[in-house]
Amino acid sequence: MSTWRVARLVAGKDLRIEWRSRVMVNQVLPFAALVMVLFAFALDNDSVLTRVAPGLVWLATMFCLLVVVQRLFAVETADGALDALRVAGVHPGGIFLGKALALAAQLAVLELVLLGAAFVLYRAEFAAGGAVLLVTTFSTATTGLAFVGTLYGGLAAGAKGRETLLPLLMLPVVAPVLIGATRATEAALGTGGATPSEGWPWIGLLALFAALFGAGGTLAFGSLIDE
Amino acid sequence: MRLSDVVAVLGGFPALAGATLTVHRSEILLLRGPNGAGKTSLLRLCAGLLPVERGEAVVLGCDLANDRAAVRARVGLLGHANGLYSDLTVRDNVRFWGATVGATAGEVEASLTRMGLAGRLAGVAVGRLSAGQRRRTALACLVARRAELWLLDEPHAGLDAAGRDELDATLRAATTAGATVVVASHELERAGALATRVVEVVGGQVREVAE
Amino acid sequence: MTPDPASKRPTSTQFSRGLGAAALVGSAWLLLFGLFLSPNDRVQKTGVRIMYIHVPSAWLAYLAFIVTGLSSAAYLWKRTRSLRWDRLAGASAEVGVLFMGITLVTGSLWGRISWGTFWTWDSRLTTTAFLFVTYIGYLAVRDLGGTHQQRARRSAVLAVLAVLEVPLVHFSVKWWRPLHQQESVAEGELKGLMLFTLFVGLISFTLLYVWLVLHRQRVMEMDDARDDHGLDLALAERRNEALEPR
Amino acid sequence: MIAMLNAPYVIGSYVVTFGAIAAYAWRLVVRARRTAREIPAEDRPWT
Repeated sequence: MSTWRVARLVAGKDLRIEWRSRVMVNQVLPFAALVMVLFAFALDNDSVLTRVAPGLVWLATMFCLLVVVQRLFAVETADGALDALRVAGVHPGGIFLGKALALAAQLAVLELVLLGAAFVLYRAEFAAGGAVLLVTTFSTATTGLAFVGTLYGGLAAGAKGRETLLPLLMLPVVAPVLIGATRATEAALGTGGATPSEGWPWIGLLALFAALFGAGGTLAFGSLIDE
Repeated sequence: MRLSDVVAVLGGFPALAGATLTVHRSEILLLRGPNGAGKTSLLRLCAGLLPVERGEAVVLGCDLANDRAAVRARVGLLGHANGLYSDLTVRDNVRFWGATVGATAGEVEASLTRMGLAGRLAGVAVGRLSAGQRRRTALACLVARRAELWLLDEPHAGLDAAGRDELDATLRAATTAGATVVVASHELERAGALATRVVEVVGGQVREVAE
Repeated sequence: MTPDPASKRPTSTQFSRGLGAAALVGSAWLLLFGLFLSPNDRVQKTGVRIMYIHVPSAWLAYLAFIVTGLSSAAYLWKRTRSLRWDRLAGASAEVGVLFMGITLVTGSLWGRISWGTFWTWDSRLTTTAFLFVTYIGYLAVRDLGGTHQQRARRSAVLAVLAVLEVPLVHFSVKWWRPLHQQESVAEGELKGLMLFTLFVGLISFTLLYVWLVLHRQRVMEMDDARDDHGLDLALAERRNEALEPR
Repeated sequence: MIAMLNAPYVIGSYVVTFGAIAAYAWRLVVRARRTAREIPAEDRPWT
């Protein structure tokens, strides 16, 4: 079976699980909203909140990423499905791409909600001129996060129940995404007087990140989940 | 399938300590033996899940030491775990595992019928089934996978009388079609009647049993 | 009665003993020159004395991580695959984490003197901190268990990924705060005795690094051998299990 | 000389550095001795 067909199959399966279990809607999204409210308590200043809103959106995304990635692999390890996938002999690169695709779809929903929360709760302003940049930022950053999340989630799952390692391994790696996506979002929204043209170099960094980890993950995923 | 003096290690413990075994095509082989003897490890090794530490293992004509990927797609393993997604329905599970080998919708339905899961049950989420029904679902997935070598670990556990009959019939049909079956079981009467040959696993090794 | 020297110093050889002695002499020189003989810097005053240990430990930590990356790649490459590379990678990473920790502590003490603050969000500092955490994670993954081959494969993949990560982190932090001072260390201004002291520091840290990695790697080899040995014993026991009459 | 400005910071950094290295080296030696007792000498090919 070709890598792409495996990817489509696995992604379809993961999204169907998500659709049936509604963990995202019932648990992760409320958690995300809660985090956004808690940030407001901690910062307690409207103008500061508006200024740092893009950063908080991405910080909250990172936290939720950890939760979603753990869930993404918990469904595989709960009843030995990961073993069964290995026995099924499907291409590990395909599993990687499929799970990354499902993760990206879930993250996209999550980020939309977080961005909406930032507009409502933090009075972040939307500039129409930055719409293209905003969409590009979110799509490249999401792709990168999905690749890294799947790669390190697979490593933690392959190592049998050491999911506690996941934050330690993953958060340092996603730091460039946090920085790049925050700056690009600031530029798109015009936060702190930034202009969209300042945001485009960051897109390059985000795209490079996504490309590197996408390629690395497709190649290395097999040896991480194997055994 | 041929194992010669295979050693496999599980968490620093030699689960298999020089197992030698030959299984012929279309055979139904019963592995029996006490708990912890290495039956499960033997099955997992043949499925390519447990690396061969020493010795040689040739499964379906492929050496497991360097060609595990080629073996994997052609074997079906039913372990202690069912390998099912509890949020998906019975049909979705069978369809997913069937799709990994390109099974058609008709074949999926046939597998469901074979294990008595067609009808209302097929639309129920696996998480809401009883243990026996889950076992049936896992077997249906295996049927849909059309494996050449079936490795079954306690397949009868949790199944009711009808389920056992269906299982036995399925396995016999599979061997008639040219597949080979290895079963590890404690239910010697049931599995013994099914098997064409019995071997005993003790201390990580295999012993022939005189008829 | 003379004790068996091999059991008292099981990981040492004539070469490593010589190396260790040289490292000790070098360290003594470093203390002597760094704390007493070298003069104060015109700009940095006494702060420069921290540089004699800070700069070498930072360089050696980076070197250690480069060694880890290269030997991990050598392990992943099929033709050079050997557990020796894996052990070298692990030993080097461990010593690298030690040196990087030293770099961070001495760096922030130096920063307290020169900048009046323990920490600034300079790209070099931040990258260093991320490296430190990344390799702590790497060492944790090495301890996850499984067979030696599993450990080697997992950690080698992780080490190669870390090599991808480092430039990304570095450049993102650099662009993030572009206005910060570029050169945090005034190496170029060091002259005469000060330059010599830095040189002494570099030599002795290199010797220490080689000594530590050599020994760590040998301890790992012994650990692996002990595991294999334990397996042989367990195997014999397991075989007897089958011989017992039932 | 030693009675210098900021002496606690300077001396502290030297103490931390050499203390940490010495502690690590000591731990290595202890571990080596303990492990060496459990394996035969031929598993130490460098001797």
